[in-house]
Amino acid sequence: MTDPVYFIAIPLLTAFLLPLFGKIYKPLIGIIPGLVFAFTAYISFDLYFNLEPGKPVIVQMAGWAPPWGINLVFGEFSGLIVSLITFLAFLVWVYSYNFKKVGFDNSKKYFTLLMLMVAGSIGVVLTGDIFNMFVFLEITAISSYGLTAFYKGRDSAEAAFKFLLIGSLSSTFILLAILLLYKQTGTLNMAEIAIKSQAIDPKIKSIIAILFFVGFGIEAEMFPLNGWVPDAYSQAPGPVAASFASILAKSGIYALIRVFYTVLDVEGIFNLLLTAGLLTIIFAEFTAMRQTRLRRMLAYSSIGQMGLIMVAFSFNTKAGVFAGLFLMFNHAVIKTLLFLASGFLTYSTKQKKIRDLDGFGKIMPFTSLMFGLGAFAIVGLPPFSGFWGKLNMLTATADSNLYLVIALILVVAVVEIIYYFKVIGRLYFRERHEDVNIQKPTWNAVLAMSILALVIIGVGLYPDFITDYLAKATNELFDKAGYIKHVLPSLSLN
Amino acid sequence: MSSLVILILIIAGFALLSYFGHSINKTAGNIAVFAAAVLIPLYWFTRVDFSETVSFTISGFQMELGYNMYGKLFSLIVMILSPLALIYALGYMKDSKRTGTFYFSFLFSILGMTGILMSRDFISLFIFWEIMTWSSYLLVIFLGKDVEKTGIRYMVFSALGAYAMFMAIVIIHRNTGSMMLNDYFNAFGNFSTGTKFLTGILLMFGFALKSAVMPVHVWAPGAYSNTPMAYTSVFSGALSKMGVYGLGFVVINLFAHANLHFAGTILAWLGAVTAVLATFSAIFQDDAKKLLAYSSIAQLGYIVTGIGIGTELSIFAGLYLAVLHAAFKGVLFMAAGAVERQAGSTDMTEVTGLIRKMPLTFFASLVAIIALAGVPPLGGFVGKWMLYESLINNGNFLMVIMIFLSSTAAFLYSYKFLFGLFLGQEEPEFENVKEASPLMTIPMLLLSVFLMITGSFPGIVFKYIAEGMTDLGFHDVNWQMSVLTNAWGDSVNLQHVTLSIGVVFVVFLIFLTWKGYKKTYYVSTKDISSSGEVIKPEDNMTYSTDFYKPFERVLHPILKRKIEKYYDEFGEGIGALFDFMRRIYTGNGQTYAFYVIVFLVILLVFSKNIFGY
Amino acid sequence: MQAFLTYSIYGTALFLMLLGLYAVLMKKNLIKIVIGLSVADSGLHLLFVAVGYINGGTAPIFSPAVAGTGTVMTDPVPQALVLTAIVIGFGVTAVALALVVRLYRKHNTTNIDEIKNLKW
Amino acid sequence: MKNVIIISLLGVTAYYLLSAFVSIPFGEDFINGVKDFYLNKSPEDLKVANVVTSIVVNFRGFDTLGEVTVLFLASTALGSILYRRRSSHTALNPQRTAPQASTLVQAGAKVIFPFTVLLGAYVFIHGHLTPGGGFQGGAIIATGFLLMLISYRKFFVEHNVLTWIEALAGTSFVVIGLAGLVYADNHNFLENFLPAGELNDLLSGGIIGIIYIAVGFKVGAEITGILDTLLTIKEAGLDPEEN
Repeated sequence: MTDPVYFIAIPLLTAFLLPLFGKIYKPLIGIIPGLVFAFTAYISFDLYFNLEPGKPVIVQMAGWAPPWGINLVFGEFSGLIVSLITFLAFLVWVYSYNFKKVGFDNSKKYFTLLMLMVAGSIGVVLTGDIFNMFVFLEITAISSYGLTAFYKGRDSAEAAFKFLLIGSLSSTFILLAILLLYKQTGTLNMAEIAIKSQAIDPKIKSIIAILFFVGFGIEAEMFPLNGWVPDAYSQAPGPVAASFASILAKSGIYALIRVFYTVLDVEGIFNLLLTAGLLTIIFAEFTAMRQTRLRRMLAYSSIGQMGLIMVAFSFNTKAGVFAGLFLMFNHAVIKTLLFLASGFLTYSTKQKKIRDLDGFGKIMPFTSLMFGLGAFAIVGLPPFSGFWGKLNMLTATADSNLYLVIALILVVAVVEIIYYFKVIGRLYFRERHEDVNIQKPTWNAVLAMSILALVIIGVGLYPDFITDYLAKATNELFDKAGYIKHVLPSLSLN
Repeated sequence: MSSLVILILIIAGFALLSYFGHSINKTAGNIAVFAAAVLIPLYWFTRVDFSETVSFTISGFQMELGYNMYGKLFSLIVMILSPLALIYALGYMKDSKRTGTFYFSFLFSILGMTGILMSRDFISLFIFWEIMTWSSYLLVIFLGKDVEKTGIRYMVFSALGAYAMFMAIVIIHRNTGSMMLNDYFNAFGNFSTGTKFLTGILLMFGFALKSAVMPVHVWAPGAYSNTPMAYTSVFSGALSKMGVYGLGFVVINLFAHANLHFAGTILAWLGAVTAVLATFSAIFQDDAKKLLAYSSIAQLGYIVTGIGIGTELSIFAGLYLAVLHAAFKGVLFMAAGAVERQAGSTDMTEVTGLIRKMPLTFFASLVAIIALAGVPPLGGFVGKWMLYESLINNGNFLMVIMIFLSSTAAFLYSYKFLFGLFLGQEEPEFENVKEASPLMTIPMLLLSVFLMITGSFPGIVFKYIAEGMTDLGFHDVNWQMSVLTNAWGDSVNLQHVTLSIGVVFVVFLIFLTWKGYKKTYYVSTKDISSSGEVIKPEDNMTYSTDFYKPFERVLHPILKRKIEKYYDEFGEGIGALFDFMRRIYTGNGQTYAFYVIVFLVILLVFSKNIFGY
Repeated sequence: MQAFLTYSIYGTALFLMLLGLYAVLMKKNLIKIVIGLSVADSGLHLLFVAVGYINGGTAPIFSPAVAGTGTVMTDPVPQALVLTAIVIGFGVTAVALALVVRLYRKHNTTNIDEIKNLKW
Repeated sequence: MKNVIIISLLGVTAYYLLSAFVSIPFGEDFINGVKDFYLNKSPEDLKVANVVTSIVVNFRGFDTLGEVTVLFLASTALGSILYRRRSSHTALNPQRTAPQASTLVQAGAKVIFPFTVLLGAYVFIHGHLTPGGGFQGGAIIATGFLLMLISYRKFFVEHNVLTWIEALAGTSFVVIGLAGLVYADNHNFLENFLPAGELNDLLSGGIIGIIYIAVGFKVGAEITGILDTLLTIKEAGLDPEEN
């Protein structure tokens, strides 16, 4: 019963059928997607924990062996990310199940788009075919446009239009790169391209690499391609912003890593990634500090975290990748918690300004606590999970002899502390001046946030819960020959 | 399970217990806090096995907990001062709100300090350091005033210090492949010069920042005075000593394994400058809390000087002063807190003449002030003696002068503190002030008794310091219970000193009492004759206004260059820069698309350089 | 001749693509920007088909007329890919137009310079 | 000025891209590509004459599933973006702002419409034999509807019917794919489990023809739905942006 195909097939099937379910019985619209998310989470964990070491599950589509047919690869690396995505997607569903009951009567479309966005991200991660990756990336992107523009009253259409404009450029570049790759190698399978890419003229290969870099960089929130991010994050519904941070950005960075670690062998890209990552961190965090709106601040902080992840992956060492994965895990879990909490904190304020939050610690104790916990964790204070990510990140940086980068990351971390603690100060240590209608978090939102908080504390106290899996995933990512051998048993890397 | 782990768990458990206790009701919470104040030190003194070590591996990093004698010395400070402060807090915080958060943070900062002192590797050191930092941050902004300014400033500077350490730690890990403190010290000699400097200076910066050494002290005055006084005694008394602790082992171990004496000398100079300037600043404070805060910085300056010189005697003096400073600064902050709670303010131009209302508090403060000023027969004298001697031995005469200047000037603020709050005329608005509750006075009195004993028997502290110094590489430190000797053959028997001064004191007291008792009557500051001027009730006529005006005029050119101003200007400049930077996000989608194309073109044009084909 | 064909055909397709991008970057009208995206897509699709061409090839269909004659066939893969790309392009254009409608309703303008409530 | 900058930027891009594309001359065959396999297998194993169709529906059928999803997504997103809450006061009164077309156009449209739909159906039914297929056929059908929509102000498509068609067609695609997991020889998603038939027969290619018919329906319904959403304003008057 566990086949990676279900990750894609079941959400699509449900998405197609959801309008019909709605005609039968209205509440099914909310419940059925939840069952789907639970199901995908279940099969991802089932597959992941039953994975034989060093032996990814590979499924072929339509019965054609890989170079000819499309294949899905559920290995230790992709499996880890898929498990993370499905887990968080389920929590996002739990949270949004009856989020904003009033004004949320269009929930059929909301859940359809959310489900397809998750399915698309899973597809990006699992697929072994470069064009198929593009298709899934587009599924993710288009559903994100729809989700961004979901609320009417805000400037959400503006945000979505910017997102779409930049996203279209991204897809243009990726398609160009795929076309050039196909022209050079005559195949679209990533494993086969990996073999053949060594023979490509380096000049053309570098152009392909640049096109991929810019294309995926847009999805991965790289500076200066990330103009859409703050707008989209701040205008989308709260749970959607959470899933952008935890799911959309993750699939973008995954595509970037997969292409440059496995498919193309271009050494120079890593220095470029380092530079871009550092610029991303600097601009994002410094901009975040001057924000007056909570969600925009969180969005810039999210960009900064993505920059940190890029820097970690740019070392091209096992320690770096391990740290990068740890940071990805942290960013996914903690940013989700922060966005979910902010959804209720800014629920009733129109401007969503930080200064509207004075004294919320008293009137919304649980949500404020969750936000505070998330803030402590994201800036890397022990004993929360963010600390271990940062520690591994910095040791990896030191191992690569990049002392200046360490200094820069730490200076930026101070900036991060400033703006997060400003919010905490307002939440807890300011008196409220005027009355405000608050929305108590619903029970399901409390459940979702508590689970995330438990994960943060649990991993913070005992990081070895996850380090084994991260290490395995790291090894798999570096085992390029193994990947090719498993996908294409008849061929091998010379 | 190991007793060390249990100790940590007990403290954490009590923290949670106090928090939840207080969220149920106040009594339950207070019982939990009281139990914590009794049981934690009890466990530490009776059950903790100091020879034990616990090793474990987390996330691929080997970690180890275990006491050494040097850590034990500082633990002693923590384990004596913090329970007393906790008990004091029970009285001090009786009517406050959100006491659950207060005690939770309080106990977590104790946990942090305890953990730091038993860490044998950098990771657990850093973890506990950060726990200590954020828990104390929560207390700094606890009262909700100056959240943005003081709170953020404290957090930023703490983070800078912690991250300097963090950077040193990862560089050490890169060079030794290990996180153990000992591995670092042993391998230090083999490092390249750059690495030696980098790690040494970064670590020192981190620790020095916590002990408020001059250019990076700006967080301290605000943080100390902004915190509820019940915690400030621990903040200034114990928490700042964590910096001293770290400086001690880093400096010593670096000296032992490499010739980095000049780094220590710089540190000592910084300490001396800190002492002088902070003392001058303290003199002109009108708020008793601020005064004590600056005085703390100054005292930490002496200690840092002692550590920085790095000879056996200077370190001995530094550590002794550290212990004493914890005791007398603990008392003084508690006393200031008591005054604040009973009289409603610690502004010395308003609060006067509390001696009759709060005699116990006055007595405790008097003892502490004497110890602070370094006047025989109390303990402070012993510390100063040893510090001067070590400096003279080392040939640092200029430093002697500076320290001497600072400790003389310390009389001025000591007197101002005593006079401002307790002596002087009684004001009618303080008619109904009462002595603080026993929960608050008893801890103060206990600490002052300790201070009096150390005056004649400093040996009871020397014993632990000598033990602790074995871990710094000084194996046979000579000490006697109550006799001080110096390299020139002089010796002082402290008991004789105490006795003779005691006799003079008693005689003088009797004389004063006999002479002045009958004729004394109390007048308000407004009860004066003036030539034609009418004194309005709102006029401030206390003597403490412009107490040291002439000095202030003299010292103004030095003190007007507030270092804070430069930091603030720097911060504003950075803020403006950030504001400029964020204009990149113009809000126009087309501009973003333009960026994308520009980025693409840049990469294409430089593709040859990037990919090197 | 071969070189001329190569340059002119790829050049034309690329020119079309960049013309679209030019519209995206220069035109102020939202509708024109969407058209620009569409044109850029079309250029890209042309490129796809051009890459798939093989000299003297016929359409890759085994109709009875060509079956077994051994004629060269053009590469079917880019043709299949371009089909997918066209559909995706269509989807994006549709969403973009819907967003333009929304923006026009709110701002009463289609000038992209006037639509920047979200900035910094 | 901006003009010059942008043109020069695009010029540089063009230079690099062109230099990458011309490395292999136009019309030159490359070796070892996957296409030879497709060209061999399509007539031999699948018995599908149109190799593009066999790639689209079978070899890379997973892409097509994604493609269908993109269309579905576009129509859902469109609905969500242009959705307005129905207020209880105003009755549902669909109307179009476009002016009435001339009688000539109306009459012509009426004549052409059935043939367009028929052509579309022909194209997607014969997708595996002749150029064309589900997407093309569906697009043709939608063109017919577009013609009607712009000719008649009072011509409205029943969204309920479209929903059913979309749902059933999409579902049948996935279900056929899932059936491959059970019934096909290698138990793969989207694998053919029906007899392949004879090359160039209408009933050849196993599931390929069926999937393309489903795709045709779905594409036709979806594009029609999208056009209708964009053309029709559901409520009388424009309500201001809420909230």
